[in-house]
Amino acid sequence: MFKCSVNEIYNVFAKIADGKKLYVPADNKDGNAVYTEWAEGVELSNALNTAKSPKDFFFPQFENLMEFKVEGKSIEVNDIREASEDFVVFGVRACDVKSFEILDRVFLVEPFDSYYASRREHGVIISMACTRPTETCFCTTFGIDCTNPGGDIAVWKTEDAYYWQANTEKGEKLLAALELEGCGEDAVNEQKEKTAKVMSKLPLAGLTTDSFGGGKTMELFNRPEWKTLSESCLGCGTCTFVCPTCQCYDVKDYNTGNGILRFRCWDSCMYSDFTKMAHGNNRLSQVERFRQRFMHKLVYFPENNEGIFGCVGCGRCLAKCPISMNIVKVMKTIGGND
Amino acid sequence: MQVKEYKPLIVAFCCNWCSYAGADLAGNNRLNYPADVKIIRVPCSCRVNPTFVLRAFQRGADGVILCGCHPGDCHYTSGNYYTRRRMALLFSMLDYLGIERERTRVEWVSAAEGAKFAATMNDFAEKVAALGENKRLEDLRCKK
Amino acid sequence: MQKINRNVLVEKAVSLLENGTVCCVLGWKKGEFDYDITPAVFTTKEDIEANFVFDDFCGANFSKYLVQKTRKAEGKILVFLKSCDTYSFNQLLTEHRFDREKVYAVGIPCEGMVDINKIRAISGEGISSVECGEKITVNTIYDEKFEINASDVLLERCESCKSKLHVAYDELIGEEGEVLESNRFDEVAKLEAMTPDERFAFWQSELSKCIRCNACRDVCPACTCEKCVFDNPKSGVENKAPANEFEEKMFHIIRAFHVAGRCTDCGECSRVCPQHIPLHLLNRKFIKDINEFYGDYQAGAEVGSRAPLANYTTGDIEPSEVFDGRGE
Amino acid sequence: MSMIKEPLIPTVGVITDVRLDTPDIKTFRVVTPDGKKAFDHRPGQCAMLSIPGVGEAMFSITSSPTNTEYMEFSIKKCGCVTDWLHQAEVGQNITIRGPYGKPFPVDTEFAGKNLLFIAGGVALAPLRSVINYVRHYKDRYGKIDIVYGARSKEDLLQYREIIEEWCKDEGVNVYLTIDREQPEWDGHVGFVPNYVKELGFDTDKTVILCGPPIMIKFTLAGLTELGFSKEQVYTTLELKMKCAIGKCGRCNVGSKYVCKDGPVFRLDELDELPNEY
Repeated sequence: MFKCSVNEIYNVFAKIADGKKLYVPADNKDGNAVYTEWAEGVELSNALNTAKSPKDFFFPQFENLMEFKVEGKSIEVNDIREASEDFVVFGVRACDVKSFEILDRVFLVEPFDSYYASRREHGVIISMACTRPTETCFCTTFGIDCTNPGGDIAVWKTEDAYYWQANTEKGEKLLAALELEGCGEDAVNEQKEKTAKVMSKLPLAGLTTDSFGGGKTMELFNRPEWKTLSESCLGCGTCTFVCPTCQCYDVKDYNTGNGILRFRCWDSCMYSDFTKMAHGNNRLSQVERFRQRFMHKLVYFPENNEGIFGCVGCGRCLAKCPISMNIVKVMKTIGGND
Repeated sequence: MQVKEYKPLIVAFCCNWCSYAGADLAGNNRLNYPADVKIIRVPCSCRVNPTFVLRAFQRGADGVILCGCHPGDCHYTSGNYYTRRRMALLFSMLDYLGIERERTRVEWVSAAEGAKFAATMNDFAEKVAALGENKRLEDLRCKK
Repeated sequence: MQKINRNVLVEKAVSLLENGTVCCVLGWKKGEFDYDITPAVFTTKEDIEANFVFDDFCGANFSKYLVQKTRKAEGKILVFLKSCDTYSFNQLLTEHRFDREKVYAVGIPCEGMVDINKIRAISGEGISSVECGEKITVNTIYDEKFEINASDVLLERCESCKSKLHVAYDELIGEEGEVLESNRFDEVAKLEAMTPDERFAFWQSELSKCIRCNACRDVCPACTCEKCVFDNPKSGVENKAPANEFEEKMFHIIRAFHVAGRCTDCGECSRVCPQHIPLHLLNRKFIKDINEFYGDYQAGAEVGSRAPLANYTTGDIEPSEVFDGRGE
Repeated sequence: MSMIKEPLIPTVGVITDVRLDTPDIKTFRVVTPDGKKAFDHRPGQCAMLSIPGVGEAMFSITSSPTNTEYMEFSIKKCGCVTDWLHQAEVGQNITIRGPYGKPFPVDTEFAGKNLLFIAGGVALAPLRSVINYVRHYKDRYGKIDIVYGARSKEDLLQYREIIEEWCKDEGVNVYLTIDREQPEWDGHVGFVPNYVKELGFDTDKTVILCGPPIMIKFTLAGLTELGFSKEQVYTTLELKMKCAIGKCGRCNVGSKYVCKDGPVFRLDELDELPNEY
């Protein structure tokens, strides 16, 4: 384990940012943390987490996939992919680190998504252990330990220092280049214990996934509660777009006047046109669309992924849903562990 | 190296009954107006939806001008009155967003006003040229 | 703190439900925490008594729900409307979006709703309880306690409340308020006074936060198109994600334009924006302009009034005169 | 630049033949620009076809894998992409990628079995590749029965091939039906489900069933009456797809993705999925 004092952090950032892009959570003018490219003067946010999830780094909301040139009857397909540049993301919380693993299970299974794969390959994740979780946190429900955040390098912050530990080869390489001072783990362990105590006091600490998981499709799908839960759902995409694990996308074409760009963008199963096709729509009502989102995270995904749930308990949807309907309310109502 | 002279691309929405005829008259009378004014004929100035104006900018226009019959002379009685309200609000909004107010204009041109049409276009093109390229409402994908 | 107690509303709802006047009740439902209240449909006395809430977090405007809910309802729907909600209610009626006969509207007084984000800015993370009272008492899991004046943490729209008058109801609980002298255009005026470059920079930074979740559109009581232009592949402007700065602006200009003259300034768009974009400043710009150009007009103030953009006078201001006397 | 192959990037295909099959279905023949078959596939698999600027959509490959020269797609005019394709002429380029989906188990479960194909309308398109495949390797299968119905004689897909090839095959029985009486039609008249019941097949067959949902529902009831079990019946689904590789999420039903876990399902497998297809 290595450490740097709190005062030295920006020097360390400068070292990392020398040669590659470094993104850190910084407060915007409304006081919300957003990942910002670090440069001299950018201050690290004290916020618990960023307003938007870091999934953008690997799976951006919008990206051009390819280009077509059309002339008369002929078509030319142009591969416009560019090799990603190396980049580092600092300050990713344990929940969000786990979300990358979930995204990997979608994009990095055959056939690989090369756009995602390339960014994943070039990105280094420096995580940061939580010290002040909030009432909307429920990462423990999904077996995530916010005091051991993982990533390529894990960082713990105490009052006077940042402690660094590499978890992967990529992380080791980067950490070695930073030439930090070696140290013991006592301070970190003390910090972990403190946080763990807070975690056990959180209002959602008792939330369990016992009623969910693979094989529960038929049991949960027909529950009457879906109707009341989704009753006031606006059908907007807020939950989906702030979610670190939601990964559905749409592929569309845009005619620029000098070629056609095929792009993909985030899509939401909450949208009424998500499954609409020429001959009809297999999810006509908001109840069905609402149910799909939660069933996917809590039943279908674990069924296909050795019991791993498609939610990491980051709490963003709890904070952002316009009508305050969210996965916790769904789990408590459908799972019956009120 | 030869520096290409900057010529703004102007999109002019002209109503079928007055302004398009006015543009025609300007042509017949061999009155000069910039070749980079692209005229789009619409049945009535009222047909122009705010998205048309924005789309024109997206597609590379540096200025957008709407021409219709003089108030009171609309072929459909009142179309241009609605245009007037709509565009007053839209242009004010664009200005509010910091988009140069000289990039948009509404002008009433009758079928008999070929000279006014040419003069309007010349003046508008000049004003837009002074602003330079449209940067604030551009869509880079549409740039060659 | 609200002047009326939840129990008054619960009693009203239960009695109307039990005497058969209404078949269901649109109301605010208790959440997981003290502040995350969900709009809900109540159909039983037990549910109302156990879960109905009315406190400083009941910002949600139910008017738009009536469009869908009245189509399916067997009988009348009871809806509680705050003064600002009644304007949306009227505007929807003006546009024939729901059947008035199927609604039983109860006007309720409102002292302004609070913004949990503003409370959080003071208390920090880990809110374990919020008690609405003379002062708002916030306890955190870190054993801190805060006493906050509600007036310091009001939702933006309540800070600049335009009216405490209920313009529509079948029954009113409490005293009738009046139209207020509001400072709601101050922010717009401030922006207008900036240079174009400053304004551009301001909006560029605000709109670039947009994630196109459509919450602003979907919550808006004026946005009731069955198919939005932005969802319609045939409209030519369909887009699902902001591809670039142009499309961000396009969406927000057109969204605001489509409700211009119909927007009652209920402020729901800004309240629900997950990225805290001050969307009301776009809507209010249109309202301010309409007032200045065509005379004062408040959408929803009366049923059946003609929207400014569906109207004209022969002497209207010319688009070229819009900027006269407005400085640079 | 070295990058792994991107599955979403298609290759160019050329339409070399367009055949008007029925008033609203055309069959398109597609090859690569150098005249080859774009890729090999198995019976029941699909391909993503697109017209840049219009859209991309999933179509079943109707030609048999045994055809090594080209691929064929029978496409009904019903949406943006299909409308556009219907006005396309020979020589038109499109884009193509595939093959996608799980094929029919022609070499495993179907091997040695008597096969009963039941199709209605355009649903013959996905079955045609299977039918022609098993016809090609007839010695590997038992008896082949084909029940096919459409609204009218004109709506029968691949009518010439059915009459000139399938009907003449030994060991292949073709039963055609149309919904309503019509001049110049001396065959059976009536809906497919009833016809299947009338024909009263033995239950020693594996059934491959495809058609509009209502037809499937009633045919299935008829088959059950005849004593067939769900384990004997296969069908192929169609849902909205964008990526075709199980990532974009829209063809997700229950824990399955129709694009990669389907489109071919055995009916008892479908029973384990929520009824959202």
